[in-house]
Amino acid sequence: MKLELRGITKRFGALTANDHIDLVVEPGEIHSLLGENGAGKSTLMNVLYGLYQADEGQILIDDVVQHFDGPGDAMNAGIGMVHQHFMLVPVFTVAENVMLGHETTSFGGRLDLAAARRQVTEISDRFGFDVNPDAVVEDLPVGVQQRVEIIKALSRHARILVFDEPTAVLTPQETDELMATMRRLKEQGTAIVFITHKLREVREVADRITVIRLGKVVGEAEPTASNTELASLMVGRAVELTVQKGAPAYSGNALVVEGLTVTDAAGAVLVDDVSFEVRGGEVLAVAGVQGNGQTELTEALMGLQEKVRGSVRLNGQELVGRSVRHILDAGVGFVPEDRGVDGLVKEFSIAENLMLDRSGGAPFVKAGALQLGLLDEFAREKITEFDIRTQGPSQPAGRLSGGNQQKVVLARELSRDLSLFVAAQPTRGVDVGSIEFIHKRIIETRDAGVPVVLISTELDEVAALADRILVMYRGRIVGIVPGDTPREQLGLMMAGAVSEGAQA
Amino acid sequence: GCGQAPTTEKPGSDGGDKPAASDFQTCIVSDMGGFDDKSFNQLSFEGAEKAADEIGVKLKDAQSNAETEYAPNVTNMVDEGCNAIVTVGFALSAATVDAANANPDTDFILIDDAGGDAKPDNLKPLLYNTAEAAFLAGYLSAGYSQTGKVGTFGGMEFPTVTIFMDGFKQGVDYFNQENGESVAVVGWDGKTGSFTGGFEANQDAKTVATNIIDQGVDVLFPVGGPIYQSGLQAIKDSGKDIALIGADADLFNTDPTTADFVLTSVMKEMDVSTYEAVMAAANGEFSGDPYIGTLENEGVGIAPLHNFESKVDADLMAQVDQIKQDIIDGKITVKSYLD
Amino acid sequence: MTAQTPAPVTPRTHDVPEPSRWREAWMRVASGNALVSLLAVVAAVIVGSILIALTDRDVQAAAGYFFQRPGDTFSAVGSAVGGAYAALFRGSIYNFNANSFAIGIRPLTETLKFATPLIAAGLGVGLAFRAGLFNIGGQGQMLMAAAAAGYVATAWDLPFPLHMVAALVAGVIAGAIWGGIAGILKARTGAHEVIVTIMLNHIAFYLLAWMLATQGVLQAPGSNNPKTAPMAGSAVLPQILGPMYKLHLGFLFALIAVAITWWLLERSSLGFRFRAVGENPAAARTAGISVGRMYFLVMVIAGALVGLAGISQALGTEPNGFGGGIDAGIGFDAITVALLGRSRPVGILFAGLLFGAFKTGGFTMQASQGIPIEIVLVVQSLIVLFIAAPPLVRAMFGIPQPGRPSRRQRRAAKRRTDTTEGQEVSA
Amino acid sequence: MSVQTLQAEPRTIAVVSWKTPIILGVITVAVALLPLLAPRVGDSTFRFAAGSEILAVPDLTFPGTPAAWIGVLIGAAITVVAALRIASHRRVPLWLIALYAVALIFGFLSWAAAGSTGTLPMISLLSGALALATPLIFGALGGVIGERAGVVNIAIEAQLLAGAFCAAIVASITGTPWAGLIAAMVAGLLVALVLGVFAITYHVDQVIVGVVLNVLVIGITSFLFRQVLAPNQATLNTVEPFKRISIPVLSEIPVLGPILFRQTVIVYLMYVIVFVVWYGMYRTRWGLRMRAVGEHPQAADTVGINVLRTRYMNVLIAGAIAGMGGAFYTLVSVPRFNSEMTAGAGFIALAAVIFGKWDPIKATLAALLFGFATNLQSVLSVIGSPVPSQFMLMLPYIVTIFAVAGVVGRSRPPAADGQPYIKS
Ligand SMILES: Nc1ncnc2c1ncn2[C@@H]1O[C@H](COP(=O)(O)OP(=O)(O)OP(=O)(O)O)[C@@H](O)[C@H]1O
Ligand SMILES: Nc1ncnc2c1ncn2[C@@H]1O[C@H](COP(=O)(O)OP(=O)(O)OP(=O)(O)O)[C@@H](O)[C@H]1O
Ligand SMILES: [Mg+2]
Ligand SMILES: [Mg+2]
Repeated sequence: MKLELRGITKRFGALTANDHIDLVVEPGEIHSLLGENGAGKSTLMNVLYGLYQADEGQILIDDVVQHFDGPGDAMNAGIGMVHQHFMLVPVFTVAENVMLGHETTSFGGRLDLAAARRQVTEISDRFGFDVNPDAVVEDLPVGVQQRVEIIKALSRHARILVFDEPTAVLTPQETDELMATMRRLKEQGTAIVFITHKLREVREVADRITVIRLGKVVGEAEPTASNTELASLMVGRAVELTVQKGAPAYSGNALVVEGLTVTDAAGAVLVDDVSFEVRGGEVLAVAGVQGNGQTELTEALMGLQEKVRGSVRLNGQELVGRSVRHILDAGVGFVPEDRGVDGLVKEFSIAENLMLDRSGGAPFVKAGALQLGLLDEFAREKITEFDIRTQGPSQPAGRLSGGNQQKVVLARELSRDLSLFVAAQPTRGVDVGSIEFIHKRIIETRDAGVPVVLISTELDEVAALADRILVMYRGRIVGIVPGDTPREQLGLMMAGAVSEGAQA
Repeated sequence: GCGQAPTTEKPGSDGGDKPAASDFQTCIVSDMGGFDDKSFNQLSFEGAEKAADEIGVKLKDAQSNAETEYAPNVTNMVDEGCNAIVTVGFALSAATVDAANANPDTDFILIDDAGGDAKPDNLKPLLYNTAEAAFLAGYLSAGYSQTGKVGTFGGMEFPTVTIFMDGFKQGVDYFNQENGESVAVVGWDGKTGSFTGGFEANQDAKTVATNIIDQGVDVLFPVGGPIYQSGLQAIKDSGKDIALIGADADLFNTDPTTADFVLTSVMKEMDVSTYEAVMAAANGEFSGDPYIGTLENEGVGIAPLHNFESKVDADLMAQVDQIKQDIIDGKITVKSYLD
Repeated sequence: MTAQTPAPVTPRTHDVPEPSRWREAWMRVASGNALVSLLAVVAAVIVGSILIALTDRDVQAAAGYFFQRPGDTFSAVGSAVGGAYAALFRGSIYNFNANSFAIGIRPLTETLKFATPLIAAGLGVGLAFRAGLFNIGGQGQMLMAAAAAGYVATAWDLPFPLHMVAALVAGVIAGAIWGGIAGILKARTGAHEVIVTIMLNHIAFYLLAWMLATQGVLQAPGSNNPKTAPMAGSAVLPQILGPMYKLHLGFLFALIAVAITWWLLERSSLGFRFRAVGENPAAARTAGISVGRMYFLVMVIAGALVGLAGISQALGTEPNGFGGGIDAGIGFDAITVALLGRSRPVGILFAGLLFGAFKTGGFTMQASQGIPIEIVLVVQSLIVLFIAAPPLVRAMFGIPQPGRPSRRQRRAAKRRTDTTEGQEVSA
Repeated sequence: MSVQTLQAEPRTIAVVSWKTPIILGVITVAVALLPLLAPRVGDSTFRFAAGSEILAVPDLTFPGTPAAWIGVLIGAAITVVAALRIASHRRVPLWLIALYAVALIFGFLSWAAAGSTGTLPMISLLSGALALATPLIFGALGGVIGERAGVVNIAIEAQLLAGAFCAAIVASITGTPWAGLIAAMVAGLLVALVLGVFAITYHVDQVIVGVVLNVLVIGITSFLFRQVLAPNQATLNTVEPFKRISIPVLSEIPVLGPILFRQTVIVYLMYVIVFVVWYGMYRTRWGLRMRAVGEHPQAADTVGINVLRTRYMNVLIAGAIAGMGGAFYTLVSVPRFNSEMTAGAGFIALAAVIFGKWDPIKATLAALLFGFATNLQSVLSVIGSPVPSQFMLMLPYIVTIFAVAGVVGRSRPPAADGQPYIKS
């Protein structure tokens, strides 16, 4: 089916998220949408999917004007969507998620789960997915969850498929598999809209590229365009895509982890007997597919995990068994993986968020009282230093865009005297311009002699920052390799392949 | 919608040429039970209302929903220009004493409490030694019982509640002693017993009643405002032939649905004594001396058997009458907290 | 590559037709909170009036011959409703029937007296709310505080200010303990505070009932009634406006509690941590704040504040001795007060004053007009509901919704899209 | 480069939690203190017959204190077994805990009833528990459904009370309890509708609406009770209640029959509704969509489910069910309405919802536990217990706290519970 958007305009209050956007996607075409954070890509797709009502403009499918009052109408018209944030009910099984909204039922409204299972198996066989229809979604790795999203769309016979940042959380292998799936869908005549921040993928799979900035279409590009060209088109200025970084200058500080094992409440081992060392002045990147124990590793370093065995010594001081407060006081800076949940109190102002981990004492608390004047001054300073785009220090953090929220967290963590810096996914979902800035700050921290542990699923980021790379798979260390290890090898290791000479 | 409009002016709007007594404003304040408790609030209300009607004024009433509302309710009545204020229940004692001290020109009638040691003269306590009447009911029940077990339970463990249960138990014990029998009282042993934890007639109260019935009693004496309804319902549910004894009012009259079940009621004649106290005040004969209702002055008593006339031995009734006389004569002493 | 040069950043505010100045002013008033709050009160009062009118005997009688003399019905409605609200005002603010100002103003002092425990308990509930906990345990905390204060005030023998302070401290500690139990169970075992506080209410109720029925604990010596002896004069909260008015020192304590709670929440490190835990416990934990300890501490402080309400009842409002109902439902009223005050100390102060006025006025309304005091509950709860739903109030009174184009603008916008669509389709 | 893949499945390390044996131990010691510190002489008699079955189980009589010790010893033995299992990294099976509970309750009852003239009526102990639990179960089901759909229902108390009120009036006027039952459902539904309008349509904080609705309904029913019902008691507030119906055959089953199958129609309806809600929640389209909008409303929205309509529908169903529970007060317990007669049952039902982890069966069991503890204290005080009545009356609440803190612990509500769904 052919999709055409004509003059779509969507406003949120005073903000125009989409400004007369035109877009045509032919059957059997993969059309890529590019744009920085907040450019309006997701909004456009939500309009297409009936989640938002456009203020102006039209949606045409096979040249017929459509009216979508809700996603139900869009689905009936043959549109399917794989959302940026998965739209799966975590406590449901795969089959339940797939059938939700178009359930087949037998007598008395009884769910026909058998039929749903059959459908899941059938589609998963067709595309070579390995998905168990009875698995509970929250137990599944993200890659599989995404396949569930695709199965959901296909089970509704979608002929136009929208993928909104589908690769943000995938391994290179999984990304390749997804590309293959997209190509197969395309061969079957499906029209595909593909949104991503990763330029390499665009060039690999897209047939056409449309760039959106500040809600407007600013241009079209061929898949042959260079990364630099695409990046500057997106952001509106030249972007340095590589970080300038010298050889590590080791300092005396050191983090020594020995035999670290983390289990969950039920006893499942999440981090399995992990040992490594990070010296001051170097960046150790922990690479791996999401869900292989990296998150739990950082949380164990921070004292956020309950069942931890083994030893974590920072400059000789044991951290296992100590409280989070104590570990923070020992000079550990921490950027949590999920900033919205663990990093920020969204209802709090920027200033309040900047003092969140120093709420117990100096400098912002004296004799139990908050030093609001001092805090305000500090916040203004950091807003300037970290280029946080905001109306002022009293604006609630939740109102900032994703990238700016991330900068608030970084500003907080980097404004203490650090003896260790742990950053998990510091640039997830952040646009090219902000990435540039965040990377620069991480390297500055390293160059100040602080050991840095960087968790990232993003191989480009790992390659740009790491002095050494530790690859994790199923809670264990597959190997520790030099920072310039080729991404193909890393990709294999992330899938659990042990190679010789892996200890760097 | 289309009834007949009154042709005369509303009564009361014609003002000042009535006898002086008609200006004697009568008022009443309830405790947390409310005036529709089929029990002592309601009886006092009826007495006060009868007096007010006779005087020719409209009774002003205030219902209290919380402990802290007693004082404001009483004070407000004073502010409303009441001449006599009836306050119902020991809980209102402090508030009433306070108001009486502050307003020496107003007459206060306090039900169920003596008003403490320094009782002002413009406060008349009305007290009832219901143990005496409950004694008779206990004797009667013990004689009536075929199963040798009679039961009682209360709302909450208040003296105004347990005085009934106490008298009842003493009556049963006296029966055993006189007749060499061993009728047992379920639900009160003289010190502890069964309580529903509140005065709501609901499933909690009904379950307590059911549990007592389950012990094989054939007389049930629930003490505490509306909880007799739960008792009655439990009796009906059991399908057994169990007699109910009312407390405060004659249930046969106040709640006709009990007619087939009520053996007798232990009556606290609050309507009468309240009426008399108010009338005395209206006629300028108010005295602060406490009134204590007893069998002798008929301030307490047991109700007629009504439908149970035929089921109760005439002999037994004769004994009950004799015991009543003995209590009045002081030959039998009934113990209660009022001693 | 068919790229355009990157456009400069332009503000993306779309233009709205310039509204007239008159309209603008009206919109500002209409979108303000004050007007909506006022209208919420008006709406609640109207509903209350309807209930009063419908159930008034005179109105019913007059309505019986409505078609003969409708005027009678209206005047009966008028006198029923008017009388009710006049009494409400007379009972809560100023008694215009009084001979002197000193007497006339007494209702206002009564209002302040009744507001005292509502404010204190409201603070306790509101504070817990801010830390993300729903403290339904006000009743139990008040009862235990009253019991402890009552014990000290009846059993001990100390000179005046000392005795009062000792009773006060005992009560505050008891309230804090009763709140703290829920807090520590939540922190240690994860037991839901809603369940625990509900259960603790009942336990406190029966515990106090036992104390009141036991000689040597709380029962007045020589008495059989479940009531305490009068509080010793040296422990009673003094009446701050002299013997004519019952307003007692508890009111000042409540005001101080408002100030302290405000400081605690808005200006102190502890309050900062409470709020952080309340808004996002995960982020608070990551930032080194011990969530469990905050739950415990906030329930201790909340219990102490609610305890102050219990103390004010026992030592101030009912100094002649109290029984098992000394909480007077304030533990639950406090939830409404806290919600109406948006869990902000100053908001709670005003909500407490409003509810105190309703309560006080309700007595007069009942005494002089024979209207059951429960009508006050109805009006109060409607006020809270309406204030919480400004769009509903706006809709009821036909005021434009802010942030939403007025009907005229919407119609204009619709015309625009209709025409563009028409063009497209015809094209 | 030789490549080999890490194949091993993730490991599991058995977790050792000593919580269960510790709590069992504490309770055992507490119960053991009773016969130790206050030994009582005499026999205890347990009665298992209701009096009218064809096959009656005979009474059992034990010497009280020794029987109490036997119960305690069995409990202690199970505690040791539990500790050993934990030490060897095995789970403590649920049946063992159930056995433990039975043993200790037996021990406690033997001690408490020793020397009493009364017998321990096991049947009425349990059937009374069922009766006490019935309105709580209805209320809890209403709570479970609402919260599973994402709307916190603090207004259970209001729904119960409104149900009781309307049931009484309508049953009095029409003369049939069936009409009253329907009126109760409608009343609960109307309260739920107000909850829905404010919480779903106007996004008002659901806790606020719930709390306020409770106050509002208490106010309205008490006001109308005094102004309208009390003066017209005979016509408006005198109900012909539902009769008990013995189900043939089933009611003759020893022990269970008299407990479960000699009840009123509302109790039978409860059995059906508990089953229907459980089945519906996990097996039908209705349940799938209800849970979807409560867990992840946006996900439901993106597959074309109308979130707001689904929430409304479930909130209304929940209200009708809770309203039915209200009918129990005036159509079964007592044949008339009294103000505030639900006396906080809605809050107990709310506790059962959380205690039961938002599951219809578990919430039902929680309500039954509460009913059992309530009736246990009542039965014990009837047969004569040495403990003051006020402490006996505390029993159900203490049991609940122990159960919640000791056994249940953290409970996770549906993810979107309490969050309004706001679309652009
Ligand atoms: N529901 C909403 N209400 C108000 N503003 C919104 C809403 N959703 C999005 N926006 C705003 O609209 C703009 C476009 O957002 P959108 O999510 O479409 O960006 P995007 O291009 O998908 O960004 P990203 O690359 O980060 O996913 C942003 O500035 C955002 O702040
Ligand atoms: N309902 C809303 N009201 C106001 N602003 C909103 C709303 N929803 C989203 N936003 C705005 O949307 C922006 C975030 O948009 P978006 O979700 O595209 O960010 P993002 O960069 O993709 O972050 P992330 O990757 O973490 O989701 C913020 O500016 C936020 O203020
Ligand atoms: Mg997006
Ligand atoms: Mg994004």
